[in-house]
Amino acid sequence: MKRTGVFICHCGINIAGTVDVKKAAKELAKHKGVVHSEEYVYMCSDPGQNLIIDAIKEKKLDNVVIACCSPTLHETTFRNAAKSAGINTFQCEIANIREQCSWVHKDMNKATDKAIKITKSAVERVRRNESLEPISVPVTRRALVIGGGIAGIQSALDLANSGFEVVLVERSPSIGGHMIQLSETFPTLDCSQCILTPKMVEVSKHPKIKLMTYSEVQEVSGYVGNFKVKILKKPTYVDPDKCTLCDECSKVCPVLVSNEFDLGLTGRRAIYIPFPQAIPATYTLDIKGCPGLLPIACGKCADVCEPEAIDYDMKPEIVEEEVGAIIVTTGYDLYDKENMAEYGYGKYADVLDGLQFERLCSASGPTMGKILRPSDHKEPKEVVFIQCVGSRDPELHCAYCSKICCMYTAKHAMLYKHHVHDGQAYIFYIDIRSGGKGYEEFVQRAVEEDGVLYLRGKVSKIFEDKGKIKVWGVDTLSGKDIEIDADMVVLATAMRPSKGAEELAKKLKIAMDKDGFLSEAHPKLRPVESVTSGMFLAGAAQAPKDIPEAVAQASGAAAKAIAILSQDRLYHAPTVAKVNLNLCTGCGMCVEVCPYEALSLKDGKVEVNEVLCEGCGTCSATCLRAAIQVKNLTPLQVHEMISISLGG
Amino acid sequence: MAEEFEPKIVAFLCKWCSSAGSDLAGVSRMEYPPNVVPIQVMCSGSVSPLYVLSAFNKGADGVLVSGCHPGDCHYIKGNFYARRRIALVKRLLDFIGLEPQRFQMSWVSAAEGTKYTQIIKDFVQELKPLGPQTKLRRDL
Amino acid sequence: MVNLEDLKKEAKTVLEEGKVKYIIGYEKSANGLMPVPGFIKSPEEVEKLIWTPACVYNLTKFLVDEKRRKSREKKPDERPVGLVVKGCDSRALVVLLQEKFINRDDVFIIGVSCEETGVIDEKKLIKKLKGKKAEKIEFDEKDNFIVTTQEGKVKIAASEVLAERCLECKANSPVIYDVLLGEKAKRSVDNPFQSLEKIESLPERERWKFWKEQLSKCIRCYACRSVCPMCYCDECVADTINFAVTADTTAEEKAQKIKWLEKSPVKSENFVYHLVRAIHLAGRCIDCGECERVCPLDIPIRFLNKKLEKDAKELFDYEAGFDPEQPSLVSSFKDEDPEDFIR
Amino acid sequence: MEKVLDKKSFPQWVKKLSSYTVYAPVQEDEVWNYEVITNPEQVNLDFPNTVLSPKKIIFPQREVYLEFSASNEDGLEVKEVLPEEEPSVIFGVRPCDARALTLTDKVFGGDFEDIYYWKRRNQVALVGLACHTPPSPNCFCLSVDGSPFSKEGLDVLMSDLGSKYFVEAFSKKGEQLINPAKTLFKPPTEKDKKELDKNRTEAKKRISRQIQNIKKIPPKLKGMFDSSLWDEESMSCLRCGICTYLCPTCHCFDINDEIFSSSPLSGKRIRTWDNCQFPDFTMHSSGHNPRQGKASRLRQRIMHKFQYFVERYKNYQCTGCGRCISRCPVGIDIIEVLDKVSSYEG
Repeated sequence: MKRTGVFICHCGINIAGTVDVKKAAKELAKHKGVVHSEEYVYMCSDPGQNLIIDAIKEKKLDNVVIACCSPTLHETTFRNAAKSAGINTFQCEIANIREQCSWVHKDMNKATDKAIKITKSAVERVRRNESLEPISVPVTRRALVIGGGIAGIQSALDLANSGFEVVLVERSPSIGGHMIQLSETFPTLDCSQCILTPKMVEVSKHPKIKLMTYSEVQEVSGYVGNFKVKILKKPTYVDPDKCTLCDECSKVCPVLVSNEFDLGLTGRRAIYIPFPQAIPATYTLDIKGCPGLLPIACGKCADVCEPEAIDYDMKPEIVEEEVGAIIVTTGYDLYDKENMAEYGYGKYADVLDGLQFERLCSASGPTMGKILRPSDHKEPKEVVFIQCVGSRDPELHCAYCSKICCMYTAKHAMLYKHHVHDGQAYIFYIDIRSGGKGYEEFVQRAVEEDGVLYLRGKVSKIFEDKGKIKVWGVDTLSGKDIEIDADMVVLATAMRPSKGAEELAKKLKIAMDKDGFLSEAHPKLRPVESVTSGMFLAGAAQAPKDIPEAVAQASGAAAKAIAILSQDRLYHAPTVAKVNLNLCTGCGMCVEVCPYEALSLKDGKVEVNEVLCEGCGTCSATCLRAAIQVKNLTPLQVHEMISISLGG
Repeated sequence: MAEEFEPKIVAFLCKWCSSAGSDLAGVSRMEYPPNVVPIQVMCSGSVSPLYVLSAFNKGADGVLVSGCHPGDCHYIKGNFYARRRIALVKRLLDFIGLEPQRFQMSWVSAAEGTKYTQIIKDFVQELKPLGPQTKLRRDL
Repeated sequence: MVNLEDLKKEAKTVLEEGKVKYIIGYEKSANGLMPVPGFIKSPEEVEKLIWTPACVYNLTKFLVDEKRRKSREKKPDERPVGLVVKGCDSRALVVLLQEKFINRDDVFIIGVSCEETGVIDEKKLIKKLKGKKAEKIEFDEKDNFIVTTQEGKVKIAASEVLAERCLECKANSPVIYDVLLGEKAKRSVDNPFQSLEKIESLPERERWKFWKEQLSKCIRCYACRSVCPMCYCDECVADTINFAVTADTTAEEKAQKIKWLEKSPVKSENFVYHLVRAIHLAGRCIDCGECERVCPLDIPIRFLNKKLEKDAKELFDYEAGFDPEQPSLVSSFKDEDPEDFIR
Repeated sequence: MEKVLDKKSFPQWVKKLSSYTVYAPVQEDEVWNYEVITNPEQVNLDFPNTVLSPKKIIFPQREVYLEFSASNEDGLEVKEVLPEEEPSVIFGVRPCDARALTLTDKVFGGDFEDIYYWKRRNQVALVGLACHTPPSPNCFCLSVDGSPFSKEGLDVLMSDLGSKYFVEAFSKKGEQLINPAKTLFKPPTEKDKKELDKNRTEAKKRISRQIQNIKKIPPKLKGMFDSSLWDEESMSCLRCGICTYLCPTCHCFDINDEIFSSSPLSGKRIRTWDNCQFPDFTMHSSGHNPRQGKASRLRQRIMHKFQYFVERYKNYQCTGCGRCISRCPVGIDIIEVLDKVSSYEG
């Protein structure tokens, strides 16, 4: 019979105050197979660890149970101690008698009884643990960054500058994301394009970065250190190497469609360059608007293209890449128009969202930086800004705060005043959230220097009347009804995960929270990791955030990825699924439930890819024949734990 | 005077959410009755119906299976399989006449120490009037 | 009504053509009314085949034997086995296909439609005949059976002696077949869970009393498990020793066999057995009713399966045995699966 | 001792036996089984045959041998558990089932006396009920040296004479059952005796099923160990345990420890019926199973009953109750199998 040692920690009085540790140690000493049982004031201290090490050596212990705090805290400490005494790390189990016992109970007798059961249960488990060594796998020292906004650009540059190859995939024709659409950025009011374009250029010139725009990730397989990615490269029908950006094609193109870069405030041709500084600098033929790729259908653009850059025969292409880590920076979209009909958005031309207003303010925008009403191109004299449109509204819209709207609305009001000196800006708000370096001062500046009028309250009605947009609301501070005859209304609509993020998350097998933002592995301690190892998150894909935060997270994610890529081999937890081939009938139910595609059928039996398996055990509960189980938490172990927990 | 009946409860807690939530209850020094012995499993999706039946067979007065909220599963979707499986087991146990209060499932996130505390308090309160579970307990 | 001669003709043709290695069908027994499973190996033996309302057996079970036999043979005959199936039995085939236990090429399916009727419950018939010994039973054109006893012919309304499962049948006609005999007619069933609902509607205390009495009777002959086409595991979780052992099986693996329940046929252990059985059949049971038919103690086991069948339908809109491509009940989920029971 | 008892007086007789635990057939749903009777009016002898034979009372499906628990560091405390010795009587025992007990008596009372069996066996009195109409269409007692009014193994035999029972006691135990209710019994008239004879002659004729050439079978079986007959006959076998568990003569058992607590160790050592039709019956811990397929298990059942047992005890280990035939889920018929054995060539 295996020789087990039990070590019960007092944790000062944290445990010993409620659990009679002496009694517990005595009871455990009687337990079958326990040849050593002692208690000590701080097991995690050096002397405490030495007790364990000495006992393992002297009493020739096969395994140990440490009854102490939660395994999330000191499991590694004690497993390392066990290892240094010459036993396998998995021959050490933790019985959590602090967080799940001494700290939540008062009655000493009952708490002691419970602590004894918890510890015995750990003894029954550890006695049946297999000694395992981490699974080692080689690392493909390249990374994939999905999304070419500021976060993706930053991650890609950080990785590339550290010497690792990066594949940067962006689904639109140019990188730059939403940031390239902005006019100025808070709280410094520097020009967004001016600070972003150098980075974009760096990306395009970087020898370590393989930029794939107009491309989408189709399929991801493999595991940390060894992902295989299939990327769909959509045809642009323009050879970027030949294109001279002469713009002749777009001049002859008969098709006019809404320009997404200006959020519909302007139009563009079917063959177009998204914006002058686009990277890669080339034209793209958008076949959605194009009358046809055959010369008989139209063919005007090809006719005028002197360098013969236009190639109607270009086909979609699937590119396969192998990478060791993946950073997902898919960003955000604004809350759909349809959801915001109550504010007349989409119905009245002069009700705009924040990004449209950015374009109006932008020197490269449709009005060349003049703020004019889209309806009649007149300068608006009264502008109402409304915050929290769709955010912080659990009943009807999004429950969360979109975080950046307070700041950009202050900026919008300020920019408006800078353009229209005799205009008046009103801001309807619930509260002002301006945490951040220089943020509060920025808001104060808007009020004090630019005379922005902040109205605390909600807007009840917006309607058009004689060329004005009537805004009815309440100022909850004064209790007065407010009616403004506005020339323009700007809505700070909620930030949503970008369209397609859900589909991508499913392909990547990373979790999403209830709002559709990608889930980090731990809200505090692992904020840039996803739950799938080797995949990291940055930017607004994870939660609403502003540029500095997105950049910081992007660099953080890059650093995490580098931590993987800089190693020769990776180690994977060996507590993975194991198949009893004698029992397996090959029904494939486990294959269906595996969240990681770690299981597959081969010759009528299931096979485990140990590197993909995360050891969740869903397969084991699904299998009708107990043919698959997770090492070191097998049904037998659980069975024994159940028995002992119930006193037998 | 006879001692008050103290139900024995086995709680299968998933490592990442419910067990962490239970840890949080401890860290926050909340108090709840000591009737529950927790068994940490990797995922609620790994809780086999056999575990539940076995716990009742070995004399549990109540069984709790607790996992991450939908969408929060550390293993992406294990809790969805658990939800289906446990629904079936629960219906079946109700059908054979086991008191429905005896078998519970909950979603407890790592941040929900308070919720975990409340669930245990309620569970113990609901089990007390029922007395010991003898229906499925082994009568060997 | 399926003509026996048509069945024989089909069987004869495939045997003569060498399309199948043998046919599993129903054969007259030397003793009385109930047929026996027949294994027809040559065209001459086809004459043994019968088709009567007493053809109760779900013959798909014998595919399990066939698969085991084949796996032991060095040079197995790769031809399919011919199999006579009723509607319900065909659904079992669908589940076996879904679970990849068999390949579609392993079996040549001779479907026989029950049309407007079904098969008898022998116990009901015996009761109805009050001691007269039935020698022969035939389908009538209408909703009757013609029973020949020592004292002559009796006409009995089918509804009086039909098996309960036939009265609640969801597939009178095979859902998968290579040859279909008879019409694809479907008897309209008002409520496939009628008999179950009587038990469901009892108060908790009564339900417990019912099941306690019923399951306490069980002697664990395992006939319910043995007859079930879905119980094809080499080793059952209810078994207390390892069956599926090879030379490679280590002592440790053998020692790890879990006793989820004891061999003693006492109430508590019987409950574990029957509940596990029911759970393991959730989304797989196709209600052929064989488990209940064979129970020597007349335990209404079918209700346990029926209950889960109903729940699967109600909660997850899942029905077993119609689509071999669908993922199984417990290896799939929907985002909107109910969770009102979760705290 | 020969008596007659008015049917109306029968409950009163049962009432007089208050010092006994009384078993009688009870119907639940469609199934008859022997149960303990608390109300004598409840006893109904108008039954076909029970699903389980009275074997289940004397040789119960689960028997505790001993209880053990870890007492202290020295080791185990072991407590023998013996059946309670209480006089009991079983009414309505069919002659075939009573004969079956004489066969299990030989097994449990051979070189080794099984104390658990005999504690109960010695205390039980068997009151038989003659089969004037066969209780099952598959009765074949005549083929295996039995008869519908065999007294073998019985203490008392009751025979139905319409409004009364003809009651014969063959043993002291039997007489002791009648003595406390002496006044209820009357001596039989000649008419009664004549009617009894007539009934018995008729009864034999009513048994329609029989084994051909039963005498030839034991020697014939000797050469049939490797016969392909077993494969053919077992094709439809499902490997369930019905034929064997319901057989009044089958007596195999298994011994297991039921552990209630692994630490400190406590539990019971129990025996349960075992079943040669189950694959685990002959399973070796090595994984080797000498009776791999169902053919070898059918062969075992037949050979044990009609060869090995005959060689050892000079009796067939079968009393023709027909349960295995009636209850077989796939209609495997022991009579047909034996007839095929008789006519088997090759």
